[in-house]
Amino acid sequence: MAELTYRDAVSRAIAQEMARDNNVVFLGEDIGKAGGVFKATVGLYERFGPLRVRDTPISEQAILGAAMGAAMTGLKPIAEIMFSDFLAVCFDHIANEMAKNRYMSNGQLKCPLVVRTANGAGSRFGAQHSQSVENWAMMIPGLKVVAPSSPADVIGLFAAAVRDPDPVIFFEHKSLYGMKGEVPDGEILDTLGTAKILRPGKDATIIALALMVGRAMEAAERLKAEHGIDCEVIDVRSLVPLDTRCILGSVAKTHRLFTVEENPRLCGWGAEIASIVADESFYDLDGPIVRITTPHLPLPAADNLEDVVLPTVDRIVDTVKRSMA
Amino acid sequence: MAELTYRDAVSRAIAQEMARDNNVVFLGEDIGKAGGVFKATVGLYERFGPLRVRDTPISEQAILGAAMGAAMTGLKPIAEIMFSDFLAVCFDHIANEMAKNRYMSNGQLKCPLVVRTANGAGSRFGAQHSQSVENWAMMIPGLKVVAPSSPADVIGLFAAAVRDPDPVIFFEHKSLYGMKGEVPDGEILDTLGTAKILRPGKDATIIALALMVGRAMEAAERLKAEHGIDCEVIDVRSLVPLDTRCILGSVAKTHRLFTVEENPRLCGWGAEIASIVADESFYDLDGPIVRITTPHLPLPAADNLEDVVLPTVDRIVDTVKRSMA
Amino acid sequence: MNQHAKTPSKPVNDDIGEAVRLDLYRRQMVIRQAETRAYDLFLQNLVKGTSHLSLGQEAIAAGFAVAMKAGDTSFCTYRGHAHTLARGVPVEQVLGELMQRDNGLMRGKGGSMHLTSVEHGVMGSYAIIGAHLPIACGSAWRSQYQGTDEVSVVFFGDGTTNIGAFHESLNFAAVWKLPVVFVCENNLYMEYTPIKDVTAVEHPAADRASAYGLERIVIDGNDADAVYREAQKAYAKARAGDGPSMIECMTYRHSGHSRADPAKYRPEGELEEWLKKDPIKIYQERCRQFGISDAMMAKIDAEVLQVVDDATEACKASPSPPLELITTDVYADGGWAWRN
Amino acid sequence: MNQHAKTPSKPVNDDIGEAVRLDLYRRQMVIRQAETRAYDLFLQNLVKGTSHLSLGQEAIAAGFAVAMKAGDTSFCTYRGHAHTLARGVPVEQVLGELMQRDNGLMRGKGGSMHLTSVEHGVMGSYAIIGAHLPIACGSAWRSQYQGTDEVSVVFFGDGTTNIGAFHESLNFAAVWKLPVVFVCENNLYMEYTPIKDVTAVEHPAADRASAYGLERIVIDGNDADAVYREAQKAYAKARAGDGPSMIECMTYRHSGHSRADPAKYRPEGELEEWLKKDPIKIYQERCRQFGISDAMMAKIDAEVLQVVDDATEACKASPSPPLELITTDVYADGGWAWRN
Ligand SMILES: Cc1ncc(C[n+]2csc(CCOP(=O)(O)OP(=O)(O)O)c2C)c(N)n1
Ligand SMILES: Cc1ncc(C[n+]2csc(CCOP(=O)(O)OP(=O)(O)O)c2C)c(N)n1
Ligand SMILES: [Mg+2]
Ligand SMILES: [Mg+2]
Repeated sequence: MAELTYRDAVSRAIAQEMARDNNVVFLGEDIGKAGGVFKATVGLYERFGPLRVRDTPISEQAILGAAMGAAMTGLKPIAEIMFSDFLAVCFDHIANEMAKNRYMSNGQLKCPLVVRTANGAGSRFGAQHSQSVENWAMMIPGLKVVAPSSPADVIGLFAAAVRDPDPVIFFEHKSLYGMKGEVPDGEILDTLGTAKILRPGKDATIIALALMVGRAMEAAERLKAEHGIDCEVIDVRSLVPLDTRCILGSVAKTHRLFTVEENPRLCGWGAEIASIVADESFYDLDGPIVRITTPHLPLPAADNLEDVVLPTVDRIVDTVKRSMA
Repeated sequence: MAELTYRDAVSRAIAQEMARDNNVVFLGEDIGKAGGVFKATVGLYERFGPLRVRDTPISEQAILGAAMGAAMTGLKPIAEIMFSDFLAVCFDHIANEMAKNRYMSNGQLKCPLVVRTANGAGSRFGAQHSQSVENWAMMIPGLKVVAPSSPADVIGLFAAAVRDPDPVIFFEHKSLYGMKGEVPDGEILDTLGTAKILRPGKDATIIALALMVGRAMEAAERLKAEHGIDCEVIDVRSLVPLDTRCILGSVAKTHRLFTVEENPRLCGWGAEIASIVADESFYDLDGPIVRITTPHLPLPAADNLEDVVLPTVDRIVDTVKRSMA
Repeated sequence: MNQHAKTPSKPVNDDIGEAVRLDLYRRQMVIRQAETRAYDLFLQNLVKGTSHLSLGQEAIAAGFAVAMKAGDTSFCTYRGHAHTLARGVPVEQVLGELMQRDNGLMRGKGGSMHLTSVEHGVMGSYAIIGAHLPIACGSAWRSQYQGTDEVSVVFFGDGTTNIGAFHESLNFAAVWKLPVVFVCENNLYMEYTPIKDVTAVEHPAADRASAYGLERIVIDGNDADAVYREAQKAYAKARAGDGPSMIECMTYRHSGHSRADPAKYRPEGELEEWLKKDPIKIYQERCRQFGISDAMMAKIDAEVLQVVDDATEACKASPSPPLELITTDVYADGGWAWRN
Repeated sequence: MNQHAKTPSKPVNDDIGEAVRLDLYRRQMVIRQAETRAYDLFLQNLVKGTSHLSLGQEAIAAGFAVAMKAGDTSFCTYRGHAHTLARGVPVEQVLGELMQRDNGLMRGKGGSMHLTSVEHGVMGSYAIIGAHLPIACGSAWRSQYQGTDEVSVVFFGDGTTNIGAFHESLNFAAVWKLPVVFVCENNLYMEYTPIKDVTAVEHPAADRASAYGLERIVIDGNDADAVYREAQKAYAKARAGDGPSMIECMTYRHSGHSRADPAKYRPEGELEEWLKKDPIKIYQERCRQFGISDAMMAKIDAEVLQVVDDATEACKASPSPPLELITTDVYADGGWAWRN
């Protein structure tokens, strides 16, 4: 066991997989010699050399296209898209190419790659560098979508993503890079498609992802301590595949569902989960399904505005309390 | 009143707005001299000339960027993106630029433009030319999103979109271009953000969009005739702004909700509506909210496969009947 | 031989040789006949969805394919029937896909715009302009990384040179010195708009080669020998580790952009001019020049016709794909489960 | 005057004139001092979010801005403080935005990467590489359509030349003969990676001009006179209806890419070499050559310092933006309602 930052967990995860398999290669902007703009890839260039860790031009379509072509012909590329907002400049390769080539070719083509990208708000960067865009990937059939909330999950889920035979979009949260957590020694390998109940509870289920997980946990503690409401907190971790068994099981027990989503409201991942629960667990529900999201607007830059625009612990507590009253 | 195809309604709508306002300009690939690959823009080049109807290179980012820059400085551009799947190659301009410039500039910048695009399946074109991607736009704060289901709605909603001061993504359905419908004479102007109850009913609400509207209507007739289930059918028409008043009002009356969505399931527009209803109308509901969607997979090309992969009248009837049993 | 005096070039030494020449002839003929058949089947309402023929552009597909070796990869567009056939994919599977039958190359799941045969090195056909250029770079990167001498060849049209992915790919390939060959088939039109109306330079690919430090290459795309020679050069360069090439091949499509297009936007007489430069005609004359008899060619034509006829019958006899296919191969486990 | 013998050029006729020269000097000095102040404020933890300074690149912003006239539009990047200041936007509003105060140009809603002042023709700063090039084309299209002689000027870095939108925009502008001027500030680096490591040609913009039928132009971006002259030429061409220009300006940023960057990746001595070519130093010598006294310059410096000091105080005194701002101006009605 060692304490590691989420940032260092990223580089450890990449190193673990590169050391294990020579076919794992890594490309992106400023990832090599410079160690990445978030310093999450420090040391990889030195350890694995310029043939496996390659700095690219500012050409996101070339980055993802190259990753795809290499994946289709035998490598296991990891591609970095520096900020998840930039998935928009290479969205054709995300949505129309890597997600569909296996299906369109009737199973002839494969595409085992990982696109890792820094997602989410909290750095006062403004509307084009702060978005939570997990739903941009979740809505595209053929992709797998992961967003870890802790250093240990970063490593385990990343390893699973690299070893997975399908394209995985791996969302790292910018505001978690500095987060510290205990991480077991040795190889770590987790399983895609598994949610985690981080806090058992009996009164309501709160589902969260990435940065929102910590806030949901804190809110749950406060709800218990201050209001006697005992919430079960689930870290979804993997949006595709989605661990509906875990979610539906929890709702069957608590009879109430809340989601805590960093994304702007419309068509967020929580909408999908809400719709699944409102269909399949309708008769388990004792009250409304409530989504706690960032309001549906672009993000402001200023610190005081950014601080309140995302779901806060206060807002989670208030919303759950009011809704459970 | 005249009978018009949906295709001809598009060109009539563009002509109506171009004749009315000299600042309305139109650009896209093959839209001018050739009249558009769907023949939906025939005659405009001849009528309005090469300065207002401009053929472009295959440069979707340039098309949308140019439309934006012109909109920001005084024109009211209409940009065609030939197939909605291609929104992916210019998604940065959709998601990060036109949607956000007003907000980021604290209201200084404006972006009054319309992006029209051919959406949806039914032409046996396969996975890269058949998608229903209304949710790609709906999920982005700052956009307005429209998808008409009839020739008259095409004209009225298109006119409203052109005159709207915000960026509007206007989804035309490929499989409706040949559809005929009665259209009033003279200028037609409708209102964004308004849904339409096409068939009143008391037992359940079915919400549909674009190509799915006709199927929902047919299913409703059959449900009534064959199973005595009286469905209210709502054509959403406008996803943003969303006419939640109409939707919630209907559910308050019928106590049941079904969506019929052409999009692959995850994070479709119906998920958002389901989540709103499961929150705000929970106590009105008598049973599960059920979404009838295309399964979450890329689209197959073959006619017999494509025919059953989208929600069919049979599937709607079966699903509603079973769920209401 | 006097009646062939107009033939562009008549080398004294035959650098190509009869075996290769017959191969070039045969592959062009396969494309010509299979695509002509596709057109007939379309008129009979048996081709579903769209289709994009390369009639008039056969020499490019044949020339580049004949110069390839096993392991080399092709990346095609929606107009990829020709390139797929040229790599030896059976006519039946191609026509079957166009007819969306169960015997199709992808059993009807992909459709005519996505012909793929990994077994033959055809790593997909791509229907969104420009997307496959960077993907071809990736395949070339893999060759380079693994130290093989395999080349990736990517085909695209003149109109594709104006999209962003073109630019990113060319720069990327040049900087990484990737063994990839960019083949621009300049048939003068994007869908319906003349390329010259929307492009800043006369030769949309070649006039931009210098922007990537590459040599400016424009060739007669209707002369299979010229194509073959240029392909050999570019492949040799790539295999030697000397990086990418871009080759602009001048050509013309005899039919419309897609099955929906009667091609009325063309100026009068243009098609007729190009029909005089029909690659099949040119190549028949070339063959005669090098002593290949009309009888030999007629024999090939007949063999090809037999293949196409047999394929047609097999396709007509093939059922539509089974509905179970809908939910297969979304993911590598063979299924489509996005949840447990 | 002997000590100034190294000065690059010493025209006998002063084509620029004292008024313009003083203007060029002052605007460079405003940028230098305002950005230096921004850096100090950052060290005091008063700049929130990120910021991207143009210290060392001032001559480009000043030269292009001075040559503009009212109605001309500027499109900037995240590294747009300089261009925004150069068009006359008050220092206070710029620093206020960097400090995310209510007196900021966008009241803290946009942040340092999106400086916008429509009133001054600054039509936005764009933080996603390449996105604003086509947008500038659109502004130019509007000028052309309305028959005005307004020019759109778009600034971007060397690294931006490798993204797709660059290519699409250049071709588009050339084909439509748009009155747009593309200004590449080649400061040798993208974020941390040297541009030469990732680009196929030496001059990432100029060596590609011919791909769009444009003239190859590389200038000394640290010499405000050279920049001003080239700007005038390009604007005149655009106003005359003769289409776009692209100008590559060689320069160097003195500090890191952004506030987070100590710029350790630079080879030793590189910064020192470029500090010798500091645009402010160069321009001070130039001014002296043309008879502008040190005292006159010192007076300008002091005036600018006063402005910057006052601005700093005003910013420190300004509150944070009110929370109500969060839900304003998503849509043109001033609000954010996506539903009724
Ligand atoms: C990104 C994108 N934009 C537009 C289209 C529609 N489209 C399909 S083919 C085509 C013309 C392509 O022209 P060219 O590259 O010259 O190839 P050709 O069809 O002539 O072989 C267009 C515009 C597309 N498929 N993808
Ligand atoms: C599409 C996109 N990719 C990557 C980035 C991250 N990024 C911000 S600035 C920058 C470097 C830009 O270099 P250059 O164009 O030379 O401009 P400079 O910063 O040197 O002025 C990068 C890669 C981005 N903002 N957008
Ligand atoms: Mg073409
Ligand atoms: Mg730079």
